[in-house]
Amino acid sequence: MNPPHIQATILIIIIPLMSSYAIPLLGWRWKRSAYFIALTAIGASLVCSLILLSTVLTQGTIHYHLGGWLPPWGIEYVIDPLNGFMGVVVCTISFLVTLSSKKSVEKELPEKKVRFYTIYLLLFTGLMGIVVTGDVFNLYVFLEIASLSAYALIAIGEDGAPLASFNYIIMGTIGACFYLLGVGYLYIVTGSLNMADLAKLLPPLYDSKVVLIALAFFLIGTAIKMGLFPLHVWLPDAYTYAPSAVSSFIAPLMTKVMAYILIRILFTVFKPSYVIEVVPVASILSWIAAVAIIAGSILALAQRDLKRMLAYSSVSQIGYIVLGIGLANKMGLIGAYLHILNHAFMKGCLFSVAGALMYRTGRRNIFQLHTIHRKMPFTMGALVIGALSMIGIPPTAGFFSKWYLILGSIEAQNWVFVAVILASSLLNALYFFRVIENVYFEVSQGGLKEEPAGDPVREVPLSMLAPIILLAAGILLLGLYNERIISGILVLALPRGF
Amino acid sequence: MIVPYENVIIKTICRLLLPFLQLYAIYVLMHGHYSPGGGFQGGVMMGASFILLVIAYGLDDAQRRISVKALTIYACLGLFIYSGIGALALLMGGNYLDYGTLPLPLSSIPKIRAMGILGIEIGVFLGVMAIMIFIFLAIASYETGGKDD
Amino acid sequence: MDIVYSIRPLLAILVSLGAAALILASGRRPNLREAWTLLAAVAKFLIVLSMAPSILNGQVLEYTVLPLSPGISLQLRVDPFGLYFGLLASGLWIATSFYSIGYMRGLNEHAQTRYYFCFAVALSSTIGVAFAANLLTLFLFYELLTISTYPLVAHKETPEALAAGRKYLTYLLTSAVFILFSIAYTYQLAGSLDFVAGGFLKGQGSPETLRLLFVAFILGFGTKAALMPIHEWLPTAMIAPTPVSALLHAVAVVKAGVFSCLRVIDYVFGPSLLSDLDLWLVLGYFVSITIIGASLLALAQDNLKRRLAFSTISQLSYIVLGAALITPSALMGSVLHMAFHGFMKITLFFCAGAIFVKTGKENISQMNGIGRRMPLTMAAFAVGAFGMAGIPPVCGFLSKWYLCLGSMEAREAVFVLILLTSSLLNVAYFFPVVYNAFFKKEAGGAPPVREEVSWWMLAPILICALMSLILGLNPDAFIHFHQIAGMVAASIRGF
Amino acid sequence: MIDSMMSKYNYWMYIILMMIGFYAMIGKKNLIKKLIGMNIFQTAIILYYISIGVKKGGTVPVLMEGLPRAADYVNPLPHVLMLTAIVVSVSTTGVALAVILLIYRRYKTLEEDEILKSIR
Repeated sequence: MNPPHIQATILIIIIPLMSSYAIPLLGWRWKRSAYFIALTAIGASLVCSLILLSTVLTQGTIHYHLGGWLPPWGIEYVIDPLNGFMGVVVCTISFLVTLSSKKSVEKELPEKKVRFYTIYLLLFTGLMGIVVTGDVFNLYVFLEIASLSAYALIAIGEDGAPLASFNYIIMGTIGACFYLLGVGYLYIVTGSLNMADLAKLLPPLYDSKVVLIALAFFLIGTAIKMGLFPLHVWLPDAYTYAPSAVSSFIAPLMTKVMAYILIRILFTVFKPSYVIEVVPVASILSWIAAVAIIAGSILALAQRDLKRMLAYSSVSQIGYIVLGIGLANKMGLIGAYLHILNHAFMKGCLFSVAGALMYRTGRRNIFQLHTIHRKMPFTMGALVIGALSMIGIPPTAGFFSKWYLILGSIEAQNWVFVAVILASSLLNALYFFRVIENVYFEVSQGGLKEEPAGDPVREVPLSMLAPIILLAAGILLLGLYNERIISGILVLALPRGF
Repeated sequence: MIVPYENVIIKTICRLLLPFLQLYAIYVLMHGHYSPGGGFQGGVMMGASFILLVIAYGLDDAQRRISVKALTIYACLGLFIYSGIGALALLMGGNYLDYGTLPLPLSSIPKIRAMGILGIEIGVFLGVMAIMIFIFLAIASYETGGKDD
Repeated sequence: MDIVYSIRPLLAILVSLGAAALILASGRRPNLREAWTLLAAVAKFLIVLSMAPSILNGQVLEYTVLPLSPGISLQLRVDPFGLYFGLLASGLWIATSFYSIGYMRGLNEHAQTRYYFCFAVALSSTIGVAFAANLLTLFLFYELLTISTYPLVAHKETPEALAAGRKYLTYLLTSAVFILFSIAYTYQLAGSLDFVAGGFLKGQGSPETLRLLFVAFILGFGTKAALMPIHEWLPTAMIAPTPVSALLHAVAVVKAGVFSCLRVIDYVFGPSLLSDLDLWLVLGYFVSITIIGASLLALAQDNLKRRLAFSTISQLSYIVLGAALITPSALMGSVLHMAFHGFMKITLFFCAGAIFVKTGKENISQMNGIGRRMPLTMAAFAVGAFGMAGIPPVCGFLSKWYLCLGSMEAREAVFVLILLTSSLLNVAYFFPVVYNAFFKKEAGGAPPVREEVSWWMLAPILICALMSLILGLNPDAFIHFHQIAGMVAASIRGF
Repeated sequence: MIDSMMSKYNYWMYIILMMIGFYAMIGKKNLIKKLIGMNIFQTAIILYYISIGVKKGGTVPVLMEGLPRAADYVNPLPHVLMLTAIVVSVSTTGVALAVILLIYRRYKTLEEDEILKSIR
């Protein structure tokens, strides 16, 4: 019998899962309850994830056998420091974003509130499931739970949202199917689906072509799912047209969790030695990532729509994470892990700000935002902090992930990557300062003073503002305390041999 | 909009067929945990029987028999049974879905496990049935509009 | 050298950050807002001053705030050089604050809250640059300085001001890229980033690598120090309000640039490594081009502020030259020149601003006879101009003397020639201004009326001019600039 | 060569099916056709999984009297996995159909070109 703090492994999933269908039951009578149930469930998951992280850090890896069946036959949930860390990241961001979603959902989707939160919690369940599971097939199931809910959530947006969602369905299904094929190929040669078991069984088979093909399928699948350039085509439309509550939930988390899958596959299922030495997968990935960083930034420069610009910037930032993974040395990986955390905070903050702007002004065009800083000083302050972090100005969080990535690139003696990272921070500066300039300096364009119809523009309500400010403060604190996070958690989360 | 096709043969055959279909669905469910079959298959059959009803008798008639609201409750209830049994095992001190710990008045742990699985299958059955019909109704009634919420 | 742990360096940084928050909070009440500015300025200066006695006794104050990265901390250390810069910046901030209040109210500028906020943040980061104990901490504050001065440069929000702001950011962020690269590479080579008097990079890499690293460092920090040909942002940034120009030129930004250059030359590479790598002479010639070139360009400017800007570019290179010559006297001269140039240049800028506030004139050709309208202002201007040209007894003479001495010690007389030529050019571009102001008739022919600016502005002008004179006569007056500079020169090993 | 290709014919079949589905997803302009392609794609993978579980002479994997050896049964695990995959594919189809309905209601067409034209 397991003590309660071990049971948190499963509670982290079943609390949001059970709540997600409690919502429609209770929602028939009390529409308002949907938001509170969702928030409570995610809050409970957050508590569980914190318990898990502290347990993992003090007592070592947690193995949880679902239904009491031992691995490799039963499904096993494994929490190691990397998992625990990801769990806390996902829960924290989800909690803050959910907190801020109340008003914007009420405004944008007044009739669909109940179902919105049902699917929303399912998405969260899927993401958490991906994070905690230690079984490659179970991961596929959770991947599809998360993806399906994401498709549905994106489709309820405006304008081109259904089409964006459909393209996402097509691309996402291709990605998931490739992942499934990878699982199948590994199953043929090993007869196992458990990650730890696979890691034990695979090394003698590293010469086999089947294993190589399985790895290739895994890579293509996860690359599509996380929108790695040039497989990112679904991402900008999906993020742009999704309702603001959805884009500020999906943008910071979805792609990060997919990057986590990549890390798991490369460094847990396969040994680092395989992906670095036997097959140069890591270096291929890092070169693709370098292209992604530059291409994403350049595409972001060409956008006039704030959300679309942020989406392309996500494409570029995914490149950073993959670059760190591909560098496959200690500093590079730390940079990648830290960037998962930092980018989740930055994108959460920036997309929430975009949502706040939509809520009050209905505008997304960055050239129509003059004088808005007088009406919404705190929101715009958060925008500035998020933008500075994206550019990589110390002491914001974004600087430090960049710092470790540069150190990793130098350690790998790869000067092209150093140049790419540095050049991309300049490109980031170009497009983010364009926004800041438009927000803060009104005289420049002659000023666009007329108010949007309806309510006068003012600061967003507290339930939206507080998460934005917390996320912005988080960016600063993560920057200042990044060393604690690294030496306390991330160093332990590195794969063996680093 | 699916309107009833006024044909006595179809309606009659349908009426004759339905009970057997549904009975077979329940049979598949009940034997699911120790022979081929199970909650999902049974649920799909159960759902299919209602779809047949819709095709033969039209959408309005079917919706009078089973409303969207009831379907939602069935779906949620099914999933609730599933995860509820799992969580009950958790409360009894086992791992999630560890049926062996369920407080059933049976002689041996394998028997308890079998009963636990049956409970799970019933949950799946209800959920799948409701969702199948739900998807069909949602897609079939799109022309009436406003149902995409 | 005993190390004393003290929180005072952190307090010196936080006091103006706290003030910045208070300024934002009291944006609707101008009097309160400006009271915070003044209070923070005085408090900051007193805190920095309170550290002076221990430093003069040979101690070093240290404070570790938190670890930034494995092996690197956000660490503050007040050594003589840091204290020197800290004293200079915080001292001149008081003058600039008073002047700002007069200037901004005199012109009834918009967005004053943002202005004072950014000013306070900029000063915090300047002090942070001064007290940084390692390269990463320095870089952190250096970047904050860039970001916080950007709204000041673009303050007017006209298309030209915005363009200037963009140019400012483009230059400085691009240079930051070089700095970041060099810092990361230094860390990779040496495993440490802590400043050590006399350098810590010796023997840590092949000469080619170290040369490349040095070039990257100078390209990075040299942009803020406005070395030619990467100086272009500075004249363009003259579009900013005059107190900002004063801040950029005399107090914070460019001085942070040269300060960082000196830190790199003497505390990262060290004189002996520089002479091993044969880099010092190259750097000397490189900055000599700036010294002469900027002076020549200054001759061609009609806008007074632009002329002052090119003068600054030229004078900053004096400081870098002094460090490049790697002799104790030259270093002494360069450290002294940092402060002295600060006092003289701030006087000149304040005068230019005063003229603009009172008469709206910006061009030198319009300033005939202005000395009769504003005798005190123009007298102060004359003091500054004399100092720039290195004429005793104004303090500019003293630092130039040390620089010449240093070039002789380094057995490179050509630099003496360059310094003297530049002085001559200084005479050529400053004296006509003074002459025209006092001895030519005003264009309109109306009898000149005495109309000085308000005392908010006039007092800082006069005090700074007076300080330039006093420091020239007794360089140890009040705040022991001479003694501290001596300590800095003595602390560097490896000449 | 031919022998080794023929002995693995199930792989060839699934690859051919998969490519047909892939072509429809990428090449077709009609959204429903894309969806059908997606279904073919998923079915190909399901077939592949089922085929790897097959054993010559194996029987239904339910424990029976007189057949004590595991080798007498086909491998049940791929089937179980595919049961899940089928559920996933059904749900994906459901969501996709719902989205297609939304698109149709908004643009009154299912041809991608025309939709893109009307968006601009």
